Amino acid sequence: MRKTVKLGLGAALALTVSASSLFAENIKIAFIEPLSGFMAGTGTSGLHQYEFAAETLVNANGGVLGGDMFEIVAFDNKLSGKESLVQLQVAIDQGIRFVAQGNSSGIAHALIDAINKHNKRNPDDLVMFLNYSAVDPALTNDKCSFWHFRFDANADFKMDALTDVMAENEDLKKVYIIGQDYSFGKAVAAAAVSDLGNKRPDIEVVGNELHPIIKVKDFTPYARKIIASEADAVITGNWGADMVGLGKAILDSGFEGPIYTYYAAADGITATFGEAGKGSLYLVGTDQLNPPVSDRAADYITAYKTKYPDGDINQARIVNVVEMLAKAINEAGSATDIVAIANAFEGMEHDSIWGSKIVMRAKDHQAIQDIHISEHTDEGAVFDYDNSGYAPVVKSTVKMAGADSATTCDMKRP
Amino acid sequence: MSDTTQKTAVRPTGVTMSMALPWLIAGAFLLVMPYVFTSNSAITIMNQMAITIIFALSYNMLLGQAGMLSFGHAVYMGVGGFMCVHIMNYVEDYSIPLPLPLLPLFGGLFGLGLATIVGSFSTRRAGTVFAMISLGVGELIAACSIIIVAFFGGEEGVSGDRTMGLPFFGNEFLQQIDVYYLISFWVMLSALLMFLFSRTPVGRMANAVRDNPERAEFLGYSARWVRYYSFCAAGFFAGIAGGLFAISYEILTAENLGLLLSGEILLITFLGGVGFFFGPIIGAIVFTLLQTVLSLQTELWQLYVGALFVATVMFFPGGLAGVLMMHVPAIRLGNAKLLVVPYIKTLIPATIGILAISGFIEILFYSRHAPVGETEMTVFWTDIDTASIVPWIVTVGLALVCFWITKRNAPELVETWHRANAIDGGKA
Amino acid sequence: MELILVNLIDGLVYGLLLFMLSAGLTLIFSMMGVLNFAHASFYMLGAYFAYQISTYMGFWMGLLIAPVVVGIAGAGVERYGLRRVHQYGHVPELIFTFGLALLIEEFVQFIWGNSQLPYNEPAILDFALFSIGSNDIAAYKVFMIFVSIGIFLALLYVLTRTRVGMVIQAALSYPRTVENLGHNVPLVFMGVFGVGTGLAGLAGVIAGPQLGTFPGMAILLGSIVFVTIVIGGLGSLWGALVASLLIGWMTTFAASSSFQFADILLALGMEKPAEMSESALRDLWTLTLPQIGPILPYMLMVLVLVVRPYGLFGKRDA
Amino acid sequence: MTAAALELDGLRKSFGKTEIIRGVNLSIAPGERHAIIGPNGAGKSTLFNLITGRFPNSGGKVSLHGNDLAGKAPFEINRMGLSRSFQITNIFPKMSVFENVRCSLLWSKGYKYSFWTMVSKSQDLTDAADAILEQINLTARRDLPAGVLSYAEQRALEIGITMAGGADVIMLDEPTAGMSHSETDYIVDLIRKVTENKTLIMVEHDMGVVFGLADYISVLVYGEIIATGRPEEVRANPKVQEAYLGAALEEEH
Repeated sequence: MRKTVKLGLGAALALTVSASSLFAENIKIAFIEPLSGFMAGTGTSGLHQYEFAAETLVNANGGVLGGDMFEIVAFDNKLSGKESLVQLQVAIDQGIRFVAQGNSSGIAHALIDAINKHNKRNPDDLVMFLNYSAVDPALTNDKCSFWHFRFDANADFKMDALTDVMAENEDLKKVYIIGQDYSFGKAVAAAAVSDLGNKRPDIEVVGNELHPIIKVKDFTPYARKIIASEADAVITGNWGADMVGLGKAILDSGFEGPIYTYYAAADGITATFGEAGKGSLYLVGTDQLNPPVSDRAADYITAYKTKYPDGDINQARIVNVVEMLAKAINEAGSATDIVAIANAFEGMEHDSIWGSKIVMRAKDHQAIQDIHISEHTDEGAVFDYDNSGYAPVVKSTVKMAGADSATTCDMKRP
Repeated sequence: MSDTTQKTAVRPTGVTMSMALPWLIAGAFLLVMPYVFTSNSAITIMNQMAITIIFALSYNMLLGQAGMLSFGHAVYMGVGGFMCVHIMNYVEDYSIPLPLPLLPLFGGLFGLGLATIVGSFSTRRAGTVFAMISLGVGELIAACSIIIVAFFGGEEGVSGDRTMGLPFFGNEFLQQIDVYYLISFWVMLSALLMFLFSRTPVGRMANAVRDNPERAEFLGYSARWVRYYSFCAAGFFAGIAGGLFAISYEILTAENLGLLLSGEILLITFLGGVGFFFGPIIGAIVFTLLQTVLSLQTELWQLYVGALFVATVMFFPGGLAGVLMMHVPAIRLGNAKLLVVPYIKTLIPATIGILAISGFIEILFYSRHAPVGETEMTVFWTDIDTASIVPWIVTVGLALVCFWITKRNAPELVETWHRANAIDGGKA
Repeated sequence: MELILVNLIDGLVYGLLLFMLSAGLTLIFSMMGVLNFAHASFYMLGAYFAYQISTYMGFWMGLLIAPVVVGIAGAGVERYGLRRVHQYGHVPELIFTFGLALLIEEFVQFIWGNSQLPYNEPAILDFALFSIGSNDIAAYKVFMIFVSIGIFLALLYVLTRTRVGMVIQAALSYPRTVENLGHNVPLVFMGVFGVGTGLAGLAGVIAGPQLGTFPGMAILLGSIVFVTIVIGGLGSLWGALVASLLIGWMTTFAASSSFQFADILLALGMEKPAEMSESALRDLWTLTLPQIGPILPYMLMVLVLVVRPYGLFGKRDA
Repeated sequence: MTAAALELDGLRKSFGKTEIIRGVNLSIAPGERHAIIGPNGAGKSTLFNLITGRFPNSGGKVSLHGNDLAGKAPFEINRMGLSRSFQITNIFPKMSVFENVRCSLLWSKGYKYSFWTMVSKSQDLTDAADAILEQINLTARRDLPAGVLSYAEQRALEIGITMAGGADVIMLDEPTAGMSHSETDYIVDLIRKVTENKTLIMVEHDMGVVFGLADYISVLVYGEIIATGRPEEVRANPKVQEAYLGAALEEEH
């Protein structure tokens, strides 16, 4: 039985999943992610990282507000929007005010939509959404909400940083963009086209392709097309099996240039690419693990790897979420006054364990931070992924990426 | 002839108490439930159950009543739901005076509309051809949901706000409990209508076509048109379920159309039992509980659900309803009490044995995935240490002992079962 | 031109892979009437078993042992599960395999976890055999083609030249008659189920390194295999082959084409809207063929079933 | 003169290259009881299947009361007043005996595909179904699933279903096949009772039944009718004796 769910089976079966809290003094964070099904690996890994961060960075230091402890309560959303909403309701009934989610922007949209409605209809029982990795730009633009805070860089910022680096490569003449046919894939493609157009009008986008999400069995034909287009580089936002399938097909077909990706690491992907991906795969993302920026970061990773030898810190921003939430609660002086905590978040500056400064931009609740371009390699991979000897190692950094970017957010404050 | 007249005399055609009683009890039950389980999440889960009940009953109109195996029934619920969210948004944008409780009707109509189109070519044959066309159409429409963003909203779906409609007797449906009563009304109405449908000429002929389509043809009925009407009716009620989904969750996404949901409803219906009208209702309740409550308890819930399905199919092909109805003859004969003791003697050890196995699986799973050094876990309210050998031995030993007892006592149960179902019962 | 040649080869590889799955399924389907939903799950088991064996004994032993293990597991499922359910009729059988697919997926996740497995081509085949233009044709792909064709020829030999094959062929066309001829039909069923699932396992062994080894691989391929045998016609091995190749080439060429639906709309005399986001048809204007490539087989299936309910090569009603 | 109840004109059927029915001409007057006999494999059941639209014919014409049946589906033919039973019992095994009969009444009672009326509300329907149960002696089995009835009872039910719809042309395919003597007598009485004033066409092997029931007999051999006439004429026909009857009669004794 999952350790974090402290409810008795009988009580739960009786549907009285209400605020029967054994740990009333704990500040609970509802972690709503897939914990069963084919995405469970990512969900469980995120849960461990949350638990570890709460334990070592908050609770071990005496908690917040002079003694209140963080507790991560896990809810299995089965990667389903509907189930996420049911579990959100269960979480709210348990008196939980903080909801953390990040896998799938679709679910993030469903959750923030439900939270907006809940907060409007229940002004005495407010809930806050801590988005640690859903990167659809709309969440901090058209669909922005006062109750939503994003700790990851959004897809546009990442593309901005990525194209900054690409623009410096004079040999780059032709680029192929391929992605999954849904909002995120389209956002990546649109950002790539417009950023490259601004920074290097001479670069030709030789292909801009969408393929059905989680439906393609064999990526070889896409790879053939990429090679036939004589592209020098590939950009893709693919994740999971679609990333592995595409990457392997491209490499097997004899492509020599760089493949710029968002999610080609961890959860078995790094191990699967192994030697074949070396020198070809590049990742754009926040948080630098390799090489470690400080002894504190190295110690933290080592401690985590000691506790979870099969796990990886692959969503390092979780640490930032936990630390910043602790800071905001302390600043607000209350763990229940959600408006005050949200106000404390706005404009908060934080020095991340991973070396970056983080500013929570007030106008759209988007964290501004350093974005790194890493290479999949075994050289300098101090903390490897999947125990494979390989890891993304930071090659270049864009400081405070997107700090002056515009947003279409029209924040409605309470 | 006197016999016949007597028979018809005792079978009045009006609504009798015995016919109405189950419905009155169900209605009263629905009214009382929110006072027993007051939390919002409990009400949300009950709403989910009610929606699944309509959907499963609608699915059983195909599978159980008309013998059509569909792999794409979610499409009709989904399309009905999507239309309802769009209507909700129109209501909000153009201030259309539409009271919310009427919304599911529109869902039903759009479900019906889609079913009339698809049914026109899919119901020509039953069996594998129908099943595979339903799979193909389901897959096509599910794929459209990602491609046609203008209507389906892509990955993040379409959301609306149910509170923007015309207040219904002053109620704006702000809270889940308001929605609960709305859904309860619709679930009663839909279930009643679906029950009555099975009593109409088309409904009766659907059974006939299921059993023997060729014979039905030689009775003057076109099997194809009987299937078509059943299919359309099923589409209508699936659409109503979709409309209620839209009201309850205020959002529809691609998963509402997907094959996963279509497969799920097949399993739910079968788990409950396709042979009885109330079978899918039991299936919907049990599955929703497993999905929402069991999943809070263990990450392995799908393993248990899968095992439950396989066990049900292998040992109780009539589903849970079939298991319940198996006892009717014994009860009618007044022999039910004979079964009590043998049941206790076999089922209790069997249950403990199964729980012990699941405990063992949980311990195994935990010890494989737990952080290094952490060996304490809680299984069935017992704190145990996985580093020690005791819990392993206890669970395995308990399982073995319990199954041995079950096996030893099973023949007695079988024998009693035959005795209880024999006409002369225990007297012989 | 070069690209077309490359696509032909790639489509062949994918089509033959599909054939290995659909050959077993069509045998099982037409003999036992079972829509085996767990068929792709046995394919997944093949890949996982082969990975596990390859970590101890190398790829080649995995190739030899894993399909046998999968086949034995399949025969066991038939003997102790399906045979029991058989008496209840076809729908319960189908639901049984449905539940089995769920269980196998959970089993795989329980044992191997949820992540991608680093199951890769053997080093000896991990090179580009030749190139067409700048496109490499990996040696492993050629190896896949040879294995699939070998399996096809072996199947053809068994079915047309051996006694067992005659019984199976007869059972395909006249399932009831064979029973009356005194053949041990349950044993034949078990054997066919074992061989069919073993073939699926073999497909998994050789496809795992190419298409990825992860818990979702069964669902990904599951329904397309049904589509294949339905299009080909139930009970027809040749139909399964033709439909597999057809689907293989169709998806491959669709994926590598750059056809845009806007061309059709323009040809229909419609004008491209200036402000795309305002147009109700905006999704159609931007739609390309690769976007819908993987759902083309489903369209084809629906069309085939509406026009010809027994599939392209089927003789019996589906 | 009124049109024949059923008229076959040069009816043909081939399966592949084999011609099973090779030009059958037959005219059956209203109210006639006509038996078709012939050795196994003569094509009797195929002929039935051609007439009732179960198989499409390869040539020739079938008319019911002067209306051409070409291209009509079984359910359309049934609605025109032709009903049939099957050689292998063909009922609705999971439904109750009463339901079986009631379903066979629905179309003729004009319910069509209605989904706004309750079948149990219709006293008329219930009475009619019960009356038929009474007629076929199955009132005691009324609420049992049809699948659990004895063989003879299922055959009786089959006949009940066949004539319930009120068709005036009834076709019975070997109604007494596989029955004991007492069961056969029961069925023969039943057939005589329920086909009063109707046209009856039956295929039958039991010569006792044939000569007991039929007004006319046709002999079908290798897809052709070699003789048609009164029972005594057919019995006396040397061609028939040669081809079939003699052997069959020998078998009888």
